Amino acid sequence: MIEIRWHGRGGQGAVTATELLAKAAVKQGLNAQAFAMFGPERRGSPVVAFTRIDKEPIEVRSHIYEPDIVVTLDSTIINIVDISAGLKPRGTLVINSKSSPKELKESFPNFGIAAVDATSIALKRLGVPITNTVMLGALVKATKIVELSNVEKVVSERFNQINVEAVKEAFNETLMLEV
Amino acid sequence: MIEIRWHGRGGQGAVTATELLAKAAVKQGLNAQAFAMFGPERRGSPVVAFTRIDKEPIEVRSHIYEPDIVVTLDSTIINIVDISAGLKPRGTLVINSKSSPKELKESFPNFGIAAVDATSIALKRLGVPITNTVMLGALVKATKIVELSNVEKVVSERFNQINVEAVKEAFNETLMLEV
Amino acid sequence: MQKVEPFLLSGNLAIAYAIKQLNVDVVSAYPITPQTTIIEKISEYVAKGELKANFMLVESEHSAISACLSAAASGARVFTSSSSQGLLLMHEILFITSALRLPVVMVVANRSVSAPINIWNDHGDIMPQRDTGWIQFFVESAQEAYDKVIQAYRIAEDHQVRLPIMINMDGIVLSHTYEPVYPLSDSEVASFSPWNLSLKRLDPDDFLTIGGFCYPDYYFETRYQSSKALEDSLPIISKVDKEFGKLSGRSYGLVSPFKCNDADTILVSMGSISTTIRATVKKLREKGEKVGMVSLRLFRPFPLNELIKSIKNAKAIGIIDRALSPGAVAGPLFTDVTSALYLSKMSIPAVNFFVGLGGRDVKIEDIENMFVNLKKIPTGKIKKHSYYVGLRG
Amino acid sequence: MQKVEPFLLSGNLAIAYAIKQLNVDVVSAYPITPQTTIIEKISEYVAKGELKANFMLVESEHSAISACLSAAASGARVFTSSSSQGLLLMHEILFITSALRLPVVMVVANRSVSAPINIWNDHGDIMPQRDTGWIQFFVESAQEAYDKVIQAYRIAEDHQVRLPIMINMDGIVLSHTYEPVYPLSDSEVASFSPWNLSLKRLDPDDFLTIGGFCYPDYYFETRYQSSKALEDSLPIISKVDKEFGKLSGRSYGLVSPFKCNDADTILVSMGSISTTIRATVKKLREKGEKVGMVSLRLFRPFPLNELIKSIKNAKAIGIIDRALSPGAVAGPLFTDVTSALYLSKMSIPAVNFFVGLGGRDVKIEDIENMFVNLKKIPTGKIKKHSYYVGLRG
Amino acid sequence: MPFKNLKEIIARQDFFSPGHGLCAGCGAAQIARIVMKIAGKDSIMVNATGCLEVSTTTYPWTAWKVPYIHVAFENAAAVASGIRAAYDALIMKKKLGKDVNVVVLAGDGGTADIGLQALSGAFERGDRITYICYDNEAYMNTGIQRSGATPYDAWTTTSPAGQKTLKKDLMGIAIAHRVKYAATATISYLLDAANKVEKALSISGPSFIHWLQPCTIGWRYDPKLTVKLSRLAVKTGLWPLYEHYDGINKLTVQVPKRTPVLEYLKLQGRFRHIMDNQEELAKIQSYADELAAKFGLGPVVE
Amino acid sequence: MPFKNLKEIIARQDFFSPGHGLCAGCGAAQIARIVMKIAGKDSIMVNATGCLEVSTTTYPWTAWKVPYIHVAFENAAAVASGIRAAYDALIMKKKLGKDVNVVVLAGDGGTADIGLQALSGAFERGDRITYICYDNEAYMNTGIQRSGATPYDAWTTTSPAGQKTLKKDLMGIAIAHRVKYAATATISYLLDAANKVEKALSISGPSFIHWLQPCTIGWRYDPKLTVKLSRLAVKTGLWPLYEHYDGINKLTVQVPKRTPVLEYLKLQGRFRHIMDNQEELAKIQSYADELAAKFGLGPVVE
Amino acid sequence: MGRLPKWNEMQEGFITKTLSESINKTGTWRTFKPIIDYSRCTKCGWCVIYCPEPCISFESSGDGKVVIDYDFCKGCGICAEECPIKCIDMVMEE
Amino acid sequence: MGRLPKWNEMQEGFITKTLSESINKTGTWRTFKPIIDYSRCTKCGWCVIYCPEPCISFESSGDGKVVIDYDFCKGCGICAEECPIKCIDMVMEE
Ligand SMILES: Cc1ncc(C[n+]2csc(CCOP(=O)(O)OP(=O)(O)O)c2C)c(N)n1
Ligand SMILES: Cc1ncc(C[n+]2csc(CCOP(=O)(O)OP(=O)(O)O)c2C)c(N)n1
Ligand code: SF4
Ligand code: SF4
Ligand code: SF4
Ligand code: SF4
Ligand code: SF4
Ligand code: SF4
Ligand SMILES: [Mg+2]
Ligand SMILES: [Mg+2]
Repeated sequence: MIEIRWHGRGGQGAVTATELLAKAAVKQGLNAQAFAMFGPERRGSPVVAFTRIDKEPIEVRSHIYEPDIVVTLDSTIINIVDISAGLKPRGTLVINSKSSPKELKESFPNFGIAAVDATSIALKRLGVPITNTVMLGALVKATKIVELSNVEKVVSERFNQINVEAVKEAFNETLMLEV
Repeated sequence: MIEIRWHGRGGQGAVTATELLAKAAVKQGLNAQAFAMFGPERRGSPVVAFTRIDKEPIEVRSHIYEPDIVVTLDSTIINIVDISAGLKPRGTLVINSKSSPKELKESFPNFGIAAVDATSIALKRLGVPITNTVMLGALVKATKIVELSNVEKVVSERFNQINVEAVKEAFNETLMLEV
Repeated sequence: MQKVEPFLLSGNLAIAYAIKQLNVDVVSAYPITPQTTIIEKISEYVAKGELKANFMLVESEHSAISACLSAAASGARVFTSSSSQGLLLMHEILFITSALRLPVVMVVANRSVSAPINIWNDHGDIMPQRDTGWIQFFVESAQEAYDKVIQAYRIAEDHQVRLPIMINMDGIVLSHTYEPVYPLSDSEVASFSPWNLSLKRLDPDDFLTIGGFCYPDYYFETRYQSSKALEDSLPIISKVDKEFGKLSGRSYGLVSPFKCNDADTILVSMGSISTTIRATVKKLREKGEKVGMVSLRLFRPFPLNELIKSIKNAKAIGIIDRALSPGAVAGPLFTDVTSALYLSKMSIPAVNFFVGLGGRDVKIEDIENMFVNLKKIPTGKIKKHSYYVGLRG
Repeated sequence: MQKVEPFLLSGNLAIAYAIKQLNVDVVSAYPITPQTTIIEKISEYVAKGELKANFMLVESEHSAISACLSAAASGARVFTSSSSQGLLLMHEILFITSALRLPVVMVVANRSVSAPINIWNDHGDIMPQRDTGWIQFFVESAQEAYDKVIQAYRIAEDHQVRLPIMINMDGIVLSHTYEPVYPLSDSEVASFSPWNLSLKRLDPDDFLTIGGFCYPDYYFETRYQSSKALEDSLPIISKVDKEFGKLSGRSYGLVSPFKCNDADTILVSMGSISTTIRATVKKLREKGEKVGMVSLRLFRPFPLNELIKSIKNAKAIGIIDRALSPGAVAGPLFTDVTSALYLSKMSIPAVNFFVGLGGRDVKIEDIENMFVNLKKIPTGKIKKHSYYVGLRG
Repeated sequence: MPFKNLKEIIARQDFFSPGHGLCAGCGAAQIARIVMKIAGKDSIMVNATGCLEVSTTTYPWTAWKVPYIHVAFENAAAVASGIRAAYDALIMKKKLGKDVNVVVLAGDGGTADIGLQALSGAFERGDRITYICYDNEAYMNTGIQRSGATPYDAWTTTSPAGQKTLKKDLMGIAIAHRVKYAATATISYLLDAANKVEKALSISGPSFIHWLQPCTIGWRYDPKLTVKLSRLAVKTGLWPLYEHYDGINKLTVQVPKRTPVLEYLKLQGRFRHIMDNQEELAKIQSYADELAAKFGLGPVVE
Repeated sequence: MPFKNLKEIIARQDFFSPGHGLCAGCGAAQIARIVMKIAGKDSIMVNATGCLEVSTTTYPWTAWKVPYIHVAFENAAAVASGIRAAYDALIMKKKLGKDVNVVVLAGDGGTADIGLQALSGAFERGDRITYICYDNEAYMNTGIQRSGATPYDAWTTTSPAGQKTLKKDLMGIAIAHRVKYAATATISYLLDAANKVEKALSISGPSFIHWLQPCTIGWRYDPKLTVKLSRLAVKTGLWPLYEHYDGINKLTVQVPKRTPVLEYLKLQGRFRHIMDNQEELAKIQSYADELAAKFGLGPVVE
Repeated sequence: MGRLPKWNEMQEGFITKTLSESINKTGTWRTFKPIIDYSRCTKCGWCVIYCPEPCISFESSGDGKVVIDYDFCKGCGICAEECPIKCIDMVMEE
Repeated sequence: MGRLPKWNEMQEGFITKTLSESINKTGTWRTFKPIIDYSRCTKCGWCVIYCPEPCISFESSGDGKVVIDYDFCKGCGICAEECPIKCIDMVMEE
């Protein structure tokens, strides 16, 4: 089982991101569970969401305390939240940032790091700084947990071709640094 | 323990009658319980109330099925309700009626009978055909379960001297026939 | 210590009289049979100036309890009463009242619930409120109703307790039955249950926020806290009852066993039916039957130890429910009591008697029959565990 | 029989999808977290013409259930859903719905109750509704939620049953979690749960009076009748579940024991926590621990025999309550289960675990710990019968 | 077609059966009967808890020859909305062919107080129901407690010294909800009332009738006076008969010469305590004068 | 003494604390702050459940520097009445000396729908409370479902094709209850609003303020536009600023030249689906024109 | 009334179709009894329409006179009070 | 935030007196940051009164200029939008 934690802000679509990822997983015959820490959070406040993906049916329903992967949707969230909390040793951080993986490595020396400037891609392609679909591209590139084609499919079902292009661009632009 | 059942009609004060009797009993150091079969009965429909009087504290709280005494407040109620139902053998009926105990005896051969034309007394003294206090006088005369002076006291506390006079008149006018 | 001449009062009037003596500040209520004559009488006291209080006849029971809650939060001594549909309509706010630890006192003139609509007595209204976190008493007489209201304010306003209290009084059977009641004097009441401006109240000179939003980080703790307060109120309830006994000569205990020590069969009950059972036990004892009964005066917090102690020697017990819990294992009181027995590792055979629903009268013979059935149980011949006493069919 | 590609749906969306397929006539509801997305989705279906129904967003939950009740009495197939405060506000009308024998189906996205206000999952809202006379299911997954809604209309509208049904689905944990769901086809649903104009309805061509006034002469009988109907629905519920199994490959049973046969320690639970427990049991079994669990799928009518059968060989059982009943002997489920054990003359040591209130997360380790504690019980070292798992203090 | 005379109304079939348990002389019975005569067979009657309900549906009998439902005290409007929704849906889906009138009869307590919110919701949604409040100005079923509709100075068991607020203006509230049709009625103006019911039933949305109902027990008068008091309420100007249709108020019964309010009050025991209180009597008279001015009634003629 | 300028208002002490959790740009926060500046220290704040409540009282902190209570969604008015009753009784009985303002802030859902009945009761009893409805025209806290105050054509999650009934007229309903003081307000007309709060607090009975509150999430606009939209609501005539005192309605802010409603609607995502629908836009314009006629506002000037 | 029904003899859902007129003779409530003086009656119908029970009707056969069904008349006196020509007398019941 | 309280460390009745300003720094929510150009500011106060937090105030000391408390500013942009002379700039946070 792979467990993923998403960090974003209210209004940025973290829930949609986890749902789309789970959908892509299910499309390729995997089991998945997508959920979030819901609350009365208002736009702008930090939010957390989760995805579980497994070959077997998923039974456990607790929160995820020790994720394999952490994804950030918001470029400034790393300044205010401890995004690597609980991340498994040798786990992967997929970060929306203008900084390179190398620069980020300084803050997170013990983890694999993937980085992409998702905000810029989103602004350029979608006209809004909403990075949830974009970061799916980065996640797939960094971890290969699902196939890119399936992400493209679920994104195009829900949104449109422009979003798919954004996913692809993020996929291509994402830079990685192993642990 | 003496158990009494009252028959009247909605609006005639059967509940007040049982309450006043109980009060009179308590005044002379007895224990008493006064209650009624409450319901959404409207004015004019038949109603039933109960009194229990005893030297000992009263514990039983069921309805009274086999009264020692039955009192009717309304002169026509005997035509529509079986007033002697369950009355103990040799029990007493205290009836508001223009008829004499002897005439009434035909319908109720097995019981002691006391009768008074309470409606006329009430109309004359109180101006309304409300016989509840009046019938207290008849009851006391017929059964002596409480002292007349105590009934007078409770009636004058609740109502006024005119009512007391009505009680007295009923006491004096009541005719009796033993079993 | 009893005064020579008692008052003859119905349960409702006895309560209204206590409320007057208790010098309550705010009464907020809504009419419903058979509770209504309480508030009618109080409105009369207020109109005549015999009670200085703010009497609000509001537009629904939901508002009645809401206004009581906030008036209590403002430091006032408050009272309300209801029954049946009215009590059910308060349901949501009952939980909030106890969780906010507000000393509201409410009398419930117990009545069946709709459908169908029926205005007579049973415990169908109160049983579904057993999770609400209120202290809940059941009384057997107008006298006890009067006494318990006076005790209630002492308990509810105790700084250790700070919980709302419901006093359950059987509708019609007690609410509308007149019987002798020995009241205390006004000054006795005032000194037994004095009003104290509660420390934590809505006070501009010391602001605080009541009833905020709660993340999962705190919910369990705060709910446990008020639940614990309810459990811990038990000794305080006992203490107040004993003190009251010293003052009045009347104290009730949490449960009141009668002839239980050597009884083979015991009936467990709550409320007004207990007096008829007691009379029946006396009658049967005269005939030499080894019967007993125990009446729960306190229902929440559940007096587990006291109850078990009183029934532990029986060979069979009958538990009387005045309410159904359709589809459940058994009736609400039966379930509570047998669960208590289970925890106490006891295994006395127990049967559930459903009795007197919607005003179905309960006679001494009915109770004698229950004892007869109970007696047969240890023989193993009886398989049923539920009896519907008086049901046609 | 499962179709190749499942939908990925949250519990709420799975339910909305079922309601669309069930071709419900009237939906009357009110928003409250975490139930709201059900009715949002339904309103979308109706706006798009995908479901032909009268969708009423009324002004309170009290009205929502009232309108469902009368729409059902008029012969329509109806749906509503609620949670927490909303469910509590329906309290009064819940009793009336069952007593009038109206086949309303409601989904409750279970959530804690105020105070304090908290929008997360526990069973604090549903437990105080356990006396209301409704059939009550608890589901473990979005799939089961979907399946149970489809079964529910078959059961509720069965002429032998004619009772309202609540489907309890843990709020947030199930309502908002997306997982694979295998829906039936529209035609399968239509033929499994066809709509039949109920025989006794508000019909000018055959007038009748519903909900009249009732003297004590009839109340006990009519209440017993609907209570009996609830008891008697048990075999029908089983039958429908089995038929559903034939159609879909999925049937659930009234209780679902897992590894109970040879288990020394067993946990009893309801709702979504059961899947986490099942995962834990698998894990512990791999380590050789003789542990088991049983999940109640049906809560009312209480599946006494089925439950007892599955736990009877255990040396210790733990009963999980997701709600408090302050001042009671124990939690609501614990009380029910131990009362059932008592009636079955069993004496397995039992402890009560209060778990996951107000959204407090429950981890596999928490469950492992419960089993550890359970294991110690037969040693007699453990005296406590209540554990507050995860409580700070 | 409006009714033109009494005979036309009498000729209508009765759907309200004798043998009910309302008080001798109860005005609510008269209302129930007339409403059902107009609404006719294809109607469903909804009641709120109250005198009318408990006394006409005492198991095992019912006084209603139409489908009837009572659920609770505070939700009559919601219950009616549910029936409306069901019939609309079933007809839309062709599961049923025939439409019905959905008629509510609820007391003043069930309307002005505890049931107001449900009514407001039904108004707002525009549900096609005819909601008739029979207003006897107190909670009669539970023994005469004040309601929001209790008039100024009236004695009740919870206003033992006389009610000190004005009667809630239910018509005003209904009109503020933009209800298409709203009207006042009372039994003594029978044709007026019957025509209003007929009109209300024809509205394609919610309609509301506020119907004053003298109550022998609660108002404390000899039962024979029920119709007379209903007439005096109009004649004094205390109960103006008007209707509101599509935004416009119209007086339907003119009172060229008004009777002094005292004539109305003195017949009722509930006002006995102010019979010698000129100040209070003057207040009530001036309230009637205000209403008269608002609705264009004539002057008081002693 | 009415406020004459902004400085006087700014000078008032704040009792609403930063660090609350309302959305960036939330209009409800502005209202809470201004109301508390006017009401001052000796006030008790009552909230109904809603955005304001959940986001300002998130345990363990609170944004309120006055005594504050929240009980439930539907009973804010009753809760306020209870406080009023307690203070009145305690002062009457000389148990307390100092009086307080009892102020309610409740959303449109908590006022027009589920809380209407409690409010009606408080109005009827004449309880001295100041009830302010912050109207963001939907149930925002639960994710933008329609309320009785949702305007015609507005998208919400439960009116996905646009709401098809008119906004409930809360002022009309309050006035029908004979409430002594009722007023509309909005933040862009700050002096007007502040003076209305001041006046409402001075009334010896219930007072009501209906305060339009733009909501960035529910109305779908850039948060910076909160004040601008509040201004446009007035300028278009869709939100006339008036007050009702002792029976008389008075316009308090004249709009000599009205802005076309489109200017207001087009900034809001909730009306996006009708941006090209001339028919629907015309309906809304004519609704504004009706209001303008009723309150005497000026003509539309494009 | 006869024997009361057993629980399983009652209709489910507390439904009834039995009309009050078939079993509940409220005429027993009466203290005063209305007597129509047919010699004066104009058949105007006011008594018919105002009777709250209702228990006055025009006879369908014969000469269509108004008749009171004393099985139900509670003796309220409204018919007598409202009769325009006062041809109804209220007489004390025996 | 520190250690969460035990059940018996919480105030009874879920009461709190802790002000949000003392513990909940909502400045972290911000994406854009308002910057005042003091050279143009007229101290009119509109930004002060319209800030929904509120987190703009007149400095009590010094020359009484308006200051933004960035610990709380959520970056809504209302101050910038409503400033009559547009002397506030919204700048993307880094
Ligand atoms: C929730 C609830 N509260 C209270 C009652 C008790 N109750 C039943 S009818 C009634 C009064 C009805 O008054 P109204 O609506 O004016 O009708 P009326 O009896 O005057 O005909 C009351 C208070 C109830 N049934 N349900
Ligand atoms: C009885 C009840 N039903 C539903 C809810 C859920 N609920 C909480 S706030 C809310 C909406 C509030 O809307 P509104 O009053 O307009 O305030 P806003 O959130 O828009 O500020 C709802 C539906 C509740 N808390 N209680
Ligand atoms: S109390 Fe009044 S309303 Fe009720 S039945 Fe009697 S007369 Fe009619
Ligand atoms: S959703 Fe709207 S009302 Fe609620 S906090 Fe956000 S802006 Fe304010
Ligand atoms: S009212 Fe009089 S005249 Fe008219 S029909 Fe009746 S009895 Fe005859
Ligand atoms: S007295 Fe009354 S009940 Fe009898 S016939 Fe006349 S109107 Fe009808
Ligand atoms: S609004 Fe602009 S000019 Fe006015 S004080 Fe603020 S920054 Fe200065
Ligand atoms: S951007 Fe918004 S929150 Fe920040 S200072 Fe300006 S008005 Fe206040
Ligand atoms: Mg009434
Ligand atoms: Mg809102």
